[in-house]
Amino acid sequence: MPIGLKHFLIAYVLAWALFFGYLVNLALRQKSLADELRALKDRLSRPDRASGPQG
Amino acid sequence: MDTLRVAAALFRKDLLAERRTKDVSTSILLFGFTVAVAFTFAFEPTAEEARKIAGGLLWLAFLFSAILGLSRAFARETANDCLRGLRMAPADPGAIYLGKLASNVLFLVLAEVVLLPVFGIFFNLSLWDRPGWLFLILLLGTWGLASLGTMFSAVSANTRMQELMLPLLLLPLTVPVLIAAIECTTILLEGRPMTDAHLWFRLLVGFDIIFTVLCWLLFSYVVEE
Amino acid sequence: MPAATSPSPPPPRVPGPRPDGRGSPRIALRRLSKYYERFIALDRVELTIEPGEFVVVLGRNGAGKTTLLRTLALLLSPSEGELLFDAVPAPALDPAFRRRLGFIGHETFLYDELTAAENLSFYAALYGLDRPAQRIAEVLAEMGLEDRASSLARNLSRGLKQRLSLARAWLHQPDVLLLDEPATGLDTPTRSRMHRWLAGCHRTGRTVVVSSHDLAESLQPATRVLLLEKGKLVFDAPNAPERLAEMRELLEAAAR
Amino acid sequence: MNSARDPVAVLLAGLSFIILVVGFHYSFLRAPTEASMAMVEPVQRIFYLHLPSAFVSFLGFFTVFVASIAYLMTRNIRWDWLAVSAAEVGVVFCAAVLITGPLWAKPVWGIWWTWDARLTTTLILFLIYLGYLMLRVYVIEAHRRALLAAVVGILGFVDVPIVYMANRWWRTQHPQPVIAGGESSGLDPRMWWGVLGVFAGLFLLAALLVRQRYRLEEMRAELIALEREARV
Repeated sequence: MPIGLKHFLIAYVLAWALFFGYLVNLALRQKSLADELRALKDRLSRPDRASGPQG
Repeated sequence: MDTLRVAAALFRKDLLAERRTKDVSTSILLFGFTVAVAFTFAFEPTAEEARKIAGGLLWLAFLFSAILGLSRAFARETANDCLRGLRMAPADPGAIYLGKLASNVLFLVLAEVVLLPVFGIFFNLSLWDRPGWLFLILLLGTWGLASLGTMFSAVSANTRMQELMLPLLLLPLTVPVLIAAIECTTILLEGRPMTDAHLWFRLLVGFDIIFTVLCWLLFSYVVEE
Repeated sequence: MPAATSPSPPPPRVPGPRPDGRGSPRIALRRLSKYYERFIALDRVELTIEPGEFVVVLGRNGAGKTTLLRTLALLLSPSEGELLFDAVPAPALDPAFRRRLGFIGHETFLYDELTAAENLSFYAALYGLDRPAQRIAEVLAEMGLEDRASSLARNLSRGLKQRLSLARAWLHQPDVLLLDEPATGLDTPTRSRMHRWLAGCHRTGRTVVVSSHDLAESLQPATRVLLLEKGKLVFDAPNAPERLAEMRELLEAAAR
Repeated sequence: MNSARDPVAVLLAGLSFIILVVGFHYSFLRAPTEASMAMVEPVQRIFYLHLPSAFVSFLGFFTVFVASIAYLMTRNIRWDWLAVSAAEVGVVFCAAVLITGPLWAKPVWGIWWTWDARLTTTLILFLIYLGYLMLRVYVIEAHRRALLAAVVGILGFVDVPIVYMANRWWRTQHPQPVIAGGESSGLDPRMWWGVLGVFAGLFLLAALLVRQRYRLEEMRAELIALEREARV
């Protein structure tokens, strides 16, 4: 009957949740930026819009 | 030397402006006084306890009022875009830092000297037994707070949320100064020989010199646009 | 404010000859750009200003005039490209070089809580002038501010502040005067007085760069006219009266 | 998602996983039980996550310091991207240190927290770099942000040893609340294998995180440059 098994589990679970949470957070942020980039590139490659409002 | 000339000019300018408006020193004094009063409600110490904790209370009050005073002092340079005028001066911008630091240390120490008797009365402290040492502690501790404080008041002037950024940056970095100044003050108040504090004095002097030189060298990046 | 309201005579003293006979520096911008995140303040500006030119920079608000002037004053570092003074890149210049520049921005750079004379003596100390008291008296007289020497900067009118600001920038007799919309908020007599004074500076061989969003106002003494539009230098020509119509058209097109 | 198409990220993740498995194998099964710690056996193993995390976070802050100096010297914005990435990852690992520490201390020392030099310095380190990240949030313009952050990154790191010294001297002058045996005192050499293994694994994990965070900055810059060209 180990003393503090609870503490041990909590520590490991929390630490790994933190690392993976951050990794997932980064991936999500990358994805939304990538979407934004793609949308912008699409809009720029379309000839009618490419020249923009000042053309 | 250009640096010294510009720093001295800025220092004299701050003295003149402060003599006229007194806005930095009044804000420090009023705030410090209010904190002192608030502390008396929080603690009702016996004379002996008071000697133990008064160093901490004193420096916390100085720290909070310094934060207030430092941002007011830098606001003087940002009004009317004066900082750009200063940057036109033919010297490294580090000179601006040195001048500002000198006037900040002076204002803070003066305000602290006025606040000390207030604490002395409120907490029944005998502060004036060794005035020379007391003044040395005040000077070194305040210089430490102001060295980074002047720098960060310029840093936070560039941000939205200035009022938040200054304490957020300053507090963790000045922990060594606070510890050392509090320890020195406590040793003084408890009437112990000042040789007990030599380690702390060394730390204060080291901190002050390291950060004054570093901030002086790095200041040009803070005001660069 | 007698000097401001009366159609004033030419300034009492034209700016004197250069103390040490040195010339103004030749200023060059090489594909210089300045970005603020998405915003392009200056877009690959290619420009050489010869010593002694009087340049007027036109353009509507947000066209990049302020950015250009601040860049020339060494207050802004470009995002791309270079700025050269006499072929020396700006980052390599000695801080003492700033002595040769005088700058007037949108704001006055004056301390409200100091008097006019105190402001000037502060700046005199920054520049390490030899006989500051004498020089301050001279400059105050030149700007018609003698009787305002002991008023707080806070209490001066917009026009007087602008003149004091001019005195501040002129204190150390720079080789290059950079003025960012100096005429804004001034009444016509003060304005023409200022332009006459600038023309005087120009006659002593100094380089003057003035920005403005009003075509008619500042053209007379200019030798060269630039037009900025969305950060681009779209027009650059000697100031010739016969091209006035063309310039006006461009400026109006830009304003649309 | 994104990382699936990125061989370096996959490699880092895979290596990190393998080394961590080996490291924890050593930590849990091979390392001997310290005699004084036998009472609190499983909790003692928190140490194998705690200490390597501390190493990694410190390494992250050191990277911020180096990258900040490099940015000021070269003015290459990529150093700033590295600095912010390392700072964020450092703060994440520092948070792990601050979470696991008290969870270890409670059963072993009987208290959650003690103001000993190492603990206090870690906490202050955490606050300094939190301030660094906050500052970055509140400066809008990239050039300014990079400059100010670099200055804080340098000052903050120089401060760390001074904070540590101040706290150590402070503690030696005051009675210790607990018998803070100190984690590294008399560490069995076989325990080091576990610590080093986990450290290597976490280091690779941190490298992966820094890389992904850096990529984020890169993409953001690309987006801004495109928007600038398009004048949107």
